[in-house]
Amino acid sequence: MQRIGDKPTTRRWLIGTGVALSLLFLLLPLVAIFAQAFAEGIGLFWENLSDEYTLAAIGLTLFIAVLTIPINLVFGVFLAWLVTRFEFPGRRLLQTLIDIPFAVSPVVAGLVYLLLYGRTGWIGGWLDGHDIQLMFAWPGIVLVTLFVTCPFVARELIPLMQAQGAREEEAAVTLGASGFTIFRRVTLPNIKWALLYGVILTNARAVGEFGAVSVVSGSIRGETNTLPLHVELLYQDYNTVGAFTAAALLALIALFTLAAKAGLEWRAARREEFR
Amino acid sequence: ADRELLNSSYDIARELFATINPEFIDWWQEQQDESVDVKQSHGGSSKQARAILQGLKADVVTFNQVTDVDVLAEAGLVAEDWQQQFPNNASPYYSTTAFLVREGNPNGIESWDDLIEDDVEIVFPNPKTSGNGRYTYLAAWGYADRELDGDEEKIREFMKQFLNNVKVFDTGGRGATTTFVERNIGDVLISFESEVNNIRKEYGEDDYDVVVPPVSILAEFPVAVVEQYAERNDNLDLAKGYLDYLYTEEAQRLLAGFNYRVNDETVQQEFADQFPKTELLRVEDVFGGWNEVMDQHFAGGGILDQLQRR
Amino acid sequence: MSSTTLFARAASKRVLPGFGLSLGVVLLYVSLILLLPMTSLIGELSQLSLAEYWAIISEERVVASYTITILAAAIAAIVNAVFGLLMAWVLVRYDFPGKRLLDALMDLPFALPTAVAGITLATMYSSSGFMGRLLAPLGIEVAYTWVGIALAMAFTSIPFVVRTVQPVLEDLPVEIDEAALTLGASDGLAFRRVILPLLWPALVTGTGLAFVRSLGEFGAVIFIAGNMPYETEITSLMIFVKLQEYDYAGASAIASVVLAVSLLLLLALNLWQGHFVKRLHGGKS
Amino acid sequence: MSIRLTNISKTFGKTTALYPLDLDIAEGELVGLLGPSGSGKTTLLRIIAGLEQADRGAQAGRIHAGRIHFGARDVTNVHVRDRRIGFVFQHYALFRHMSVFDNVAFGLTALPRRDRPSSGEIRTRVHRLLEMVQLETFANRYPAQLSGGQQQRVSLARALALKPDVLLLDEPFGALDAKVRQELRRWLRHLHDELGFTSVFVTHDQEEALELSDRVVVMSNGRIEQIDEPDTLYRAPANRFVFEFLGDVNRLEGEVRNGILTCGDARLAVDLPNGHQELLMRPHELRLTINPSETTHLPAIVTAIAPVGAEIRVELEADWLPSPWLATLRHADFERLDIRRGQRLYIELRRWHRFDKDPASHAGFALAS
Amino acid sequence: MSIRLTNISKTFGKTTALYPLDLDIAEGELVGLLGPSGSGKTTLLRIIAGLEQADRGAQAGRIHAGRIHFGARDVTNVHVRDRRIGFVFQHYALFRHMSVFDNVAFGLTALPRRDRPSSGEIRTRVHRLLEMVQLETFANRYPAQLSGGQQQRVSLARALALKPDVLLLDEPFGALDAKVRQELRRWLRHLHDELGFTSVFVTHDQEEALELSDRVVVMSNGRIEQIDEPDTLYRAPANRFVFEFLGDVNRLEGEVRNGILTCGDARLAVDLPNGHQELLMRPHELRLTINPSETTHLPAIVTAIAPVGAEIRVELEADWLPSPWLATLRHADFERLDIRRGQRLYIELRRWHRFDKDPASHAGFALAS
Ligand SMILES: Nc1ncnc2c1ncn2[C@@H]1O[C@H](COP(=O)(O)OP(=O)(O)OP(=O)(O)O)[C@@H](O)[C@H]1O
Ligand SMILES: Nc1ncnc2c1ncn2[C@@H]1O[C@H](COP(=O)(O)OP(=O)(O)OP(=O)(O)O)[C@@H](O)[C@H]1O
Ligand SMILES: [Mg+2]
Ligand SMILES: [Mg+2]
Ligand SMILES: O=S(=O)([O-])[O-]
Repeated sequence: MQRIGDKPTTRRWLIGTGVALSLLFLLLPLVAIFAQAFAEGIGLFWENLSDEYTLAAIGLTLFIAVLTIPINLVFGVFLAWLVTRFEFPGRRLLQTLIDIPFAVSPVVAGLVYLLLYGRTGWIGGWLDGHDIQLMFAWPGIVLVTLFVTCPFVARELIPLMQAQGAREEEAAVTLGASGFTIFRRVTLPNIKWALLYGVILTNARAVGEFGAVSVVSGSIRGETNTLPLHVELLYQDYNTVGAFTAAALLALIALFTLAAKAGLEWRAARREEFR
Repeated sequence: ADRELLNSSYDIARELFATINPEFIDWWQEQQDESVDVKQSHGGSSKQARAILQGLKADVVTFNQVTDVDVLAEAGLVAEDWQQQFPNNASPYYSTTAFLVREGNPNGIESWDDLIEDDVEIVFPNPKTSGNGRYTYLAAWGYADRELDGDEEKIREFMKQFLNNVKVFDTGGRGATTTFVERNIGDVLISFESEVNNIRKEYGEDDYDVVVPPVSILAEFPVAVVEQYAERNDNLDLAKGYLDYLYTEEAQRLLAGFNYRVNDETVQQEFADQFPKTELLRVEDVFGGWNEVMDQHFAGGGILDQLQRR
Repeated sequence: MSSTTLFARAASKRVLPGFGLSLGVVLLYVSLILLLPMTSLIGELSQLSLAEYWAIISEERVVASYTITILAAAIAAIVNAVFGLLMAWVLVRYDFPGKRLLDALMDLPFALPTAVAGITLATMYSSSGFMGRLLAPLGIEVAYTWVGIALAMAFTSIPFVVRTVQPVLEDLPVEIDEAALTLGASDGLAFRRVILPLLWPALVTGTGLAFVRSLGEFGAVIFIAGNMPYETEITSLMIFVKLQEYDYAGASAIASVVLAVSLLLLLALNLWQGHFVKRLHGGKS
Repeated sequence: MSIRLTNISKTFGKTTALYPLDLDIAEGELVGLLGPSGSGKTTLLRIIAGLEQADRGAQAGRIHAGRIHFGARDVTNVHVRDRRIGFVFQHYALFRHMSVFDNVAFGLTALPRRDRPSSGEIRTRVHRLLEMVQLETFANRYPAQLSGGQQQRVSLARALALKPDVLLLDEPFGALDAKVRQELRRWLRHLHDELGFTSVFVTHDQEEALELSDRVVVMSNGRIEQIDEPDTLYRAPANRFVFEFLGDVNRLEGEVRNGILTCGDARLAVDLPNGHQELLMRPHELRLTINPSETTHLPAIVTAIAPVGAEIRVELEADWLPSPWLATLRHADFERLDIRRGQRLYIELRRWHRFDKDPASHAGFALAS
Repeated sequence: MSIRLTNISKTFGKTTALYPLDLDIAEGELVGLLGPSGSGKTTLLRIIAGLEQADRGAQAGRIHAGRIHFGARDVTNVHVRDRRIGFVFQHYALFRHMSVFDNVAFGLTALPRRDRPSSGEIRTRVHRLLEMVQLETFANRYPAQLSGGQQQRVSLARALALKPDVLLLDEPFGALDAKVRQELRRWLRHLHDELGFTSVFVTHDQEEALELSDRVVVMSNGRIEQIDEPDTLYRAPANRFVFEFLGDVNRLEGEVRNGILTCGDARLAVDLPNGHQELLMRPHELRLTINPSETTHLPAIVTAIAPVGAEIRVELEADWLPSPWLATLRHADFERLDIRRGQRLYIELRRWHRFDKDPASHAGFALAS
């Protein structure tokens, strides 16, 4: 097979440059995080890790992710089903709308929530009157996390479902299947990898969001302090090793995410070959 | 615990209150026979005030800027006469701005006019985003005002040079410290005296020297009860008790241990050699009050912006 | 509401089930989570007169921040375009040991919290950091200069170009290469005249997304920026400053500028791409 | 189950896919929908299935909405799910993640619990179906592991599992190799005859439509051009479109004067009124001779020869011909004439066809052969 | 330019796509590579083009590496770029982002500056090419705005722009409609004859190979089965594979004893030695009669009738037949016999074929027809 750029020298040069640059720009920062975390030995690393407030931050962060993911999963599936399986006025607009979180800077995202649900906001005022606290409590963190992560699942599903078309679902209808049966037995198996991929991305962002959460969290230690906020707090507090320990934890979650994604892709590729 | 108190504080006070809170809890237990718990929320002092405005239900605030409490007072969350409710303008401890220089003070920096030399690189946080930075700016201005007899033209010239020597403007005190210490940038770091001493302790007494200029500014650390919320939380007495505690000899000693200056005479004497005598200018005296300062100097297009224009 | 009846009629005889339910769920969610909060931004803005609005967004220091942000974002986007294209090519066209790991690594910037990326990059590239010390003798200063801003922006938006170009490159049939070769084209010419134009839409889209993302980036940039007024202050910092001053309206005003630019750019990208795709995949002349 | 469509039409936005049309299909019939791309075949089939909704009266600017009956039952507003149809999709639309067995069993397992057969019975029924489509041994394979023809048979078994009243197939063999296509075609015909349901299939391949259907519906541009049995269709096309669409056509245009059609140096005695005339002929309606006859003088040169199966295809050109003609000969005739490329021969017409502007007119003329 | 392949073989990993083979193609010839899927046609064509490298000696475990000559020039190690070939891809592989004009001009504009014609000359040449493929008016369109047949013609013009010595086409019409395919086929034949280059094309369609080629190379499983002219190929297939591949086949197996082949209640007088025998017949080699003849007793029942063009296809079944037979009749015969479905008839054989295990043996028997 003859392809462009197949000459061994071209090949070697391009791969070499690509690998070198990737290592420099991507791998090195990762190494730096761990180097800093272990700078003062593993003992201090452990000590920092088992700090009461670090543990609380880990707990809160996971709690937020666990709440956010299913909600955006359901939303993403409904949205993808809607825009890929039906024609209706406003379909394109809807698709553009869900890109808003990409265009909005996270700090601004936090701000708009604060303005709305904060004590002086028009909904927040009413809520405050009824002693309901959204901002500076976990519901507020969930809300902004929902905002910043809402496009991920849908963005994975829409191109795939568009490419797959509605044929199999139509076939299922002609065979008398009900809506839920169609989804569970025909659609879901076809999109499950993309769905998982969307979940992984949502998770990564939900766990790592800083700007938006920082605005609405109130940073009450042990209560509304998420892991990324905790990194900042420790860092501000001259606890560099502690900060990088928490950062290393987040980096580990990131690495796990990447591994899971790569694993999924690999599986998908293998299934593709198998077909 | 029977009751919970939330203290909203500035971001670098984490260790401080981590030390004070357990002592207070014991103290309260002794006095009132009630077990309580104190929660801490830390962030930039302005950000914390904003959060409270928007509904963060803190019972007390322990800030590093008077203006941030004023904002709460304006909104009616804090009593209007809050500065009268506790001694010393409701400021249980205070500090001033001081210099951290590298070992042996190679540039021979002793006072503010040493900072406008051409070859001096300064690091301090952005006055726009940091109270810490604002105090530094005001201290320099106050010094110049005194030395130049209030000739505004010349003061501005002085300040221009001063700002010109700034190498990096971080958003907060911590960022500036990192820049100076870990990234090895600049000849002098300007911050609260308390901070500067802490840093020296943290990063090596041998590598840095602290210089307290003969003239500087008085930085008050105001405290207040957020009455509206405390009342709602049924915590009025507890909140007041907490702040009262900060004035006890026991607490003042703890504060001094963190390099804050205090008014308790016994403690003052104990720590006398730690705090060099300095003349401390008051914002009210030099600038006429915080409102004037904010309007004239730090607002968009104000004097600070004018000075920094290239 | 008339639009409801319009939807209802269009939906009355759909073959696949779930239109009503999906539409309901999606509209509810989009309204509550996306649109409602955005109205508060408009509410804030409405407190400003036009003149005030203009004064805030055209203030000298803010304008300087636009210039810096846009320039740095543009440089980051262009760097990413080149790097992304190279990586997409290497990952799609060649096989080599470690390729899978390299591929996975491309997503790191998305998975890593930006604040973590920010402090890490600042630590690495400061004059005492590993990279800083390496570059200092060459007279290259990264941290606390616009180079640092561009670097942080580039880092956080690396995946955009790679991940948009990669699938398009994968889908290019071998025959395209072969056709060019049988017609006597050299590798360089074939790449320039045949491959690149076909990747163009994806490349531009990816670069555009990277640019938009860079415009709004705060966490990663702020640590390495130096934040010198008129020199290394980014627009997100200006918003942050306004917030510190309890000036919500001012913050909203500046945010609205960034938002408008971002949305316009996204829209333009969408339209342009639609036009391009139409030419490649049919539609009347 | 018979199918009756009355006044069915369909527009997509501004394009009209189907103009109002009626169609009757008898019980047990196998009907082919034949037409060029875009003629509306798929749309019509999907409307029968209920996968597409025909225009309502108001939308179509007409007073009476179209209706669809299956037997005596009006199914116009019945959902696909309840129409009791089996649908076979062009690209099979098999469930990729299910085994062949599960694909075929899907309809049965999707029944509401009270109607659902026991799993044992489902197994028996699926195996009977797989036997019928000769895929017993493939039950555990996945669609990706089957050839196109096998996939299509699975798709058929799946559609038949619920014993539909009506079987609808959209280009069932369109994606298959010529060889496989032919086999499957014959096999479908048998299956249909055996099980006796009513079937409608779409194709754009004339040969397929003619070979497989009891009756063929020829469509073009959203209209039905002719409905007839294959034989009739071929012999008596309703109009020029149908004639041209059903096979290769040779065209002769010229001026008729006093019973003689002239075109360049070609001459032909015809029984037609004076004026401009156009005659059409199929390749097998040409005969080649060494000498011109009294009534026909159509000289031509052989430009290409290709033996294909039992026939030889000969391409002919002449000055008076704007585009080449095609003739098919039997081997015997071919050898008798000893035809070589470049040779000059004379063409005789066994039969010709003529269509007036009037769409319903087909005039033919046949020579005793 | 003649093409000569010697000792060419190709393996992909463990699969052998081509066993060592030789092939000679004369200057100006139009040769078709015909075979079932996976038989190695594409691989062979791509090796000729230089898009694929044939095995080197060592790899193939042989001493002498294969060689490819174009005329007297050894091109074995010449890069595609420099082989002076034109290649037409099955799915056209047009550059989607270029207009028709730019596509055709690509090769010319890609020439090194010193060889490149002036832009005026390029324009003239491209327009001449577009005229040749009858697409003058489409110069400014984009590929997506063309039909499949038009795209394929652009692809051809593009391949011809550099005046290649050799034109190679991989299933050039595979993706096209039956009707368009036939037209384009004839058009290609003319073009080839006119321009006189050497052409090799790949197809898996027997009809296409037979109709289009001067000589056909029949391949199966990486080997060449036969190289011959279409007529010879059809009449004298080298082996059973070729015979079966080139058309429909009816099969009769039985025991021969004393010149009589018996199979169930079927009997047939044959001049063959005793033992098990298998006879093969094409559909047009069957004749249907009302009564059995003296020498032949092959009763069968008509199970399907389909008129297709000039012929009628009749499907026949019988107890003694494991799978149905297919006969093609002329309309006249069909009407004379008045054939209906379910009718019982007798089959006579005009001709039959027999292949021994020995690959080169083809024995035939023909009745005077
Ligand atoms: N969903 C749709 N939206 C818009 N137009 C459509 C739609 N489906 C079909 N059409 C149009 O309706 C007309 C008839 O299409 P249809 O698919 O029925 O044709 P067909 O005869 O099946 O053609 P083919 O042989 O290409 O499948 C075409 O002009 C087509 O473009
Ligand atoms: N790049 C490749 N890698 C591995 N095997 C290959 C490759 N290309 C072809 N083969 C194998 O070589 C054999 C011949 O393939 P080739 O494509 O030449 O067949 P073909 O006759 O063109 O078939 P088709 O009619 O399906 O195009 C097949 O078994 C095929 O699987
Ligand atoms: Mg169709
Ligand atoms: Mg092939
Ligand atoms: O943390 S400060 O805001 O005081 O710099």
